[in-house]
Amino acid sequence: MATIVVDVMLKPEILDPQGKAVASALPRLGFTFATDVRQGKRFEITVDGEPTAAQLAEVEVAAEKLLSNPVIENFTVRVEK
Amino acid sequence: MATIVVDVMLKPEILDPQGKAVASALPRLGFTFATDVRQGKRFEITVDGEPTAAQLAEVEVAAEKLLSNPVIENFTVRVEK
Amino acid sequence: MKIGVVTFPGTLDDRDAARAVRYAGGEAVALWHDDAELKGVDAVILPGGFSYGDYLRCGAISRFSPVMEPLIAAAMGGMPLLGICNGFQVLAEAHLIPGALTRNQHLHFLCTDQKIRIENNNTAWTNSYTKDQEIVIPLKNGEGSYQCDDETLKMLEGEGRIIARYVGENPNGSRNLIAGISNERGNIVGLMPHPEHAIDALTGPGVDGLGFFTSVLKAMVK
Amino acid sequence: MSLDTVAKAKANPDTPQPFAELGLKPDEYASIKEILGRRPTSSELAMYSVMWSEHCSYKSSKVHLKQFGEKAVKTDALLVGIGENAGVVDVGQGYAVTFKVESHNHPSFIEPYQGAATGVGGIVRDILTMGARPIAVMDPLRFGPADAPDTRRVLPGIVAGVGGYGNCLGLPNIGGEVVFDETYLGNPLVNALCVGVMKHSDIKLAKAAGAGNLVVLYGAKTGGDGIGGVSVLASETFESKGPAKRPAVQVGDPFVEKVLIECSLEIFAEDLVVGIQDLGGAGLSCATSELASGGSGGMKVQLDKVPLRDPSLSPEEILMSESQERMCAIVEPSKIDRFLEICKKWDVTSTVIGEVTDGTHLEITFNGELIVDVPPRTVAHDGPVYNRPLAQPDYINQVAKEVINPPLPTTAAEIKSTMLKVAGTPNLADKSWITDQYDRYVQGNTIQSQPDDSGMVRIDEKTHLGVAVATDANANWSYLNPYEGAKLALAEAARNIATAGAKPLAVTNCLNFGSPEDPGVMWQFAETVRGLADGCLEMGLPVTGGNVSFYNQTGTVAILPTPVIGVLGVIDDVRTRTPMSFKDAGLELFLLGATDENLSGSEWAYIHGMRGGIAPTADLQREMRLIELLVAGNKSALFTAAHDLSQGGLAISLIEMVLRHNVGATIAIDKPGISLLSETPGRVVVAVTSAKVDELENLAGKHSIPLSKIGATGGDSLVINDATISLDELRTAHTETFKKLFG
Ligand SMILES: Nc1ncnc2c1ncn2[C@@H]1O[C@H](COP(=O)(O)OP(=O)(O)O)[C@@H](O)[C@H]1O
Ligand SMILES: [Mg+2]
Repeated sequence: MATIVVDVMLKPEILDPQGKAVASALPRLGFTFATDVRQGKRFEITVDGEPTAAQLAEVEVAAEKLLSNPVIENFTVRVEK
Repeated sequence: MATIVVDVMLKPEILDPQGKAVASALPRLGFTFATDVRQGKRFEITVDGEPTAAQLAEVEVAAEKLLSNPVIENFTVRVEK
Repeated sequence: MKIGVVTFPGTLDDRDAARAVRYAGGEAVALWHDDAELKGVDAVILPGGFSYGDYLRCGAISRFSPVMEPLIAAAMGGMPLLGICNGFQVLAEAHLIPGALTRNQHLHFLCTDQKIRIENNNTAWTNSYTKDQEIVIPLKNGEGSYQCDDETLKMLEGEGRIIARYVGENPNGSRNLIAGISNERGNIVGLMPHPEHAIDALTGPGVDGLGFFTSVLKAMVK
Repeated sequence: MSLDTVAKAKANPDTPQPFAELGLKPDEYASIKEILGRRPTSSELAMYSVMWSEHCSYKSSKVHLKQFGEKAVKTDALLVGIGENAGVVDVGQGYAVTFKVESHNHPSFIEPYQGAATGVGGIVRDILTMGARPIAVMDPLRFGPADAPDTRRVLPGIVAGVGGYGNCLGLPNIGGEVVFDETYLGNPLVNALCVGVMKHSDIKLAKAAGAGNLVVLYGAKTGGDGIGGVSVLASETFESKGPAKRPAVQVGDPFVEKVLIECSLEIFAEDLVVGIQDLGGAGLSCATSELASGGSGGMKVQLDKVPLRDPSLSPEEILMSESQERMCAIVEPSKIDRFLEICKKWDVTSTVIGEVTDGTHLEITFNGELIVDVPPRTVAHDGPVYNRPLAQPDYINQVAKEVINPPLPTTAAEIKSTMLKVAGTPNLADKSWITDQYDRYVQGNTIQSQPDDSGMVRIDEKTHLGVAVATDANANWSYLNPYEGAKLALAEAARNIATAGAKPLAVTNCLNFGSPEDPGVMWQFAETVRGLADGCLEMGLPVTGGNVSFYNQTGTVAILPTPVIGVLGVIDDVRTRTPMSFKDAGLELFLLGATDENLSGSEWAYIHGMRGGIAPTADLQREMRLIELLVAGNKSALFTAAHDLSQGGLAISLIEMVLRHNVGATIAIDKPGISLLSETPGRVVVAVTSAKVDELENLAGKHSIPLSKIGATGGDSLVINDATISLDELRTAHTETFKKLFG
């Protein structure tokens, strides 16, 4: 059993109102570390056994077709741990 | 300039309707690799220069206070690249 | 004139859309997402709602429903297709029209009587209006902010494909106040606000929405 | 400890059991042993403990609530009375309507979004269970002070949760309440109301009749949700292999519920069920024991067949789980294939988990071993009943002596500043910041919603038949005098329906109180129930159902007694309803009902930090005459507009009327302070054309309701005596409050 992680983030040029809301809430709570915040999605996909190269390629396809919308989002796929 | 990533996931025992919806959509599209899918949030926080230990500690606090809801969610904090 | 109204799991405004078709004088035909079947309809409406709970992204899962295959083929062939709200999101996810609909800038669901201006009355769904006619119909969504890249925006503006624009304050952060757009040919229209909720002053803010449904009936006679 | 079976319970009668940790008193535990003639198994103990909890058994309130049945008027309109999931009322033309209000207070404080969302989900399933299509929701809410930091956490979350769930179900939100008071700071109230409609023949009941019929569980899979609170202890005690802590918070999946609704309605339409029950509080424990006791009592359930989301759940936990979006149906064997087919069409998980027997016991097995063997009535209905001590609290006489004399405006400048203050105070300010997050249009039948006096939906497009619902509670008055407070809330809700022209038919209620173990709170509760029962009897309205929420307190400080009363009415033709405001100038404005000095418990007193005094006495005979007048006037198309006066008095009603369509008014009144700010019950502002003034005078005379002309419509200001307030100014004051507070 392993976990494949797909991270999906809005493309940098697309407005991210959620990230913006977080970025402006932080200083109100006294947190001044951030110069910018972007919010995206994280998918944890459980697969049986060690992920194979073929499986990972399939996940790439699924990430492109379903998990992200290429018009506005980028994604990355990786195996965790 | 560096990026601190905060991943926020629903606790394992909490129902994740979104993950469930994705998990049942995948096989309909012919993707059979997943035994389970959980969907969470990924925050990319940009900070000036290399993140200090103090900054990371602050991010932990912010993650607990603002970025996650400890009643139903867990989070992890890490520096990317 | 038969107008199909598609129901996905989680569709909400299908009965309203069917009622609007009837009010306009057409015959509404129920289409089920799981049947790859258009039942001989002359036009199709993808109604509003929360298909598949709006999980993942609005419209992202519905877009792969069996009914979409014949529907996409028919629409590419010129059949009038209107996506309202969630239906607009399905059209965008299916790349039948450019761009994407994202979270409202203020991050809230917003239900309000919205003034829009019909900027292109040459589409299958807007020919009953006069150009630049201002109408009020309900807007209700959480992810209605239209986004696309600069090039696409320029193209939409240049080709007159922004069929309706919000009037007044931007209600959700849509680029260039976009409320609705069409494909090149003008048979496919995506519209964020809900004309089907404005066909009777008793139940809506007025009757301004009826024109979308009478338009398609006229378009089909032509 | 392995699986505790009935055999083991018999063999080891003295095994110590954690009944106290499960919230059972020693004598309650003793009576379980007496019922069973042995110690309960751990699964039985789990069932009894949740079913005998205050929430499920109404053990503190039962002795009082029975007045609703005893004092009730006999009426043929009541098709299903108290006791079922929701009462059902005949509204004519073969239609029946069911409605009910319930609380989800405590969960919404812990996790505002999910607490409120699952509150909506729960009440909607109650309505669906009766066989009805849910057609609208309402949400009476109470919060701590509007500017308190925790209110800023709780309110946006609750509102987003109510909207998130209701919008996704496609149910128009047609009304509610938003009230702020410091006693709710640690105890916000989230009450949710749902209305459903069906044909008479479609009514379904929770009963498992017919030996051999199948028990089907359908909907979401069962997880560890809601086995929290006391039960967290339980899951530890029961040594489950799962996560040490089960989540106390339930997460809702409105999409699954929407599909469950459509799937169930399709199943009902084909008449495929004998009985049905939703899974709410106490989950399967409740559903199985209630279904079984609705029949002969005999039922066999194989608990290992329950589809699980979390495979580590123990049988005790499966019985107690409050996972959302589940239903339990009794289906004849000949119909099961079609039942399962419809479930498959909607992609709804459905599983046969047992069958009805001709015995008298509910028998539950787990992997072949008998773990529950009980007479189901003893679980579902024969729980403990307490006659808790009650005593009038000391504050009652103390506050009655307080002199309530907030400053009253007399000069033009004072009137103006008073009006702007009233317009913007959080309890009276425009609530669109909240209501704009709710879909009010979906289904295309909404005739009235916010900010109207009542919500109204059309139920037949051809005949134009419709129903109206209003909810009201005046906790300030209930605090001063809970008996009168309940009657006054009832009268107000009924009046709010009648202003639109609908005839009140039936009552539901959600009684939100502090701890029943406090004799003072218990007295407030008893007085409230007595008041409501007397009021309903006098007004000829049956109570069709409701909900009691106790333990709403922070430390020893209880919330104000908050009986939320919902009244449902019928209107034959929704097209003729009387709107709450006017669009034209030149109409004459009248006040129906006389104004006395009623500042005790008023919003103006609250604004000035005054809480005491003497509540008004309800004159229900006068209220009924007023209601008759309003309904008759509506029938003869007498009114151009009618708007109720309540919290905030004439001042806020005028503000709401002029702002609605941006048409001003000129008002001339004596004693402007009292006229504007007193909250004397039984008053309504009406607008009529000059041609109808005689008819109005006659009608008022006939019903012995005082009538006074107060002004006329028109202009772009609200003019009161010599004070002029522009509509723009008034609108800003009215609408900016929530934006400023909540962003
Ligand atoms: N939480 C809510 N949800 C929906 N509607 C609400 C809510 N709170 C208030 N409203 C609506 O706003 C309007 C004004 O509320 P309120 O002043 O409390 O009414 P009233 O004085 O008639 O009791 C009513 O139509 C009411 O139904
Ligand atoms: Mg009112």
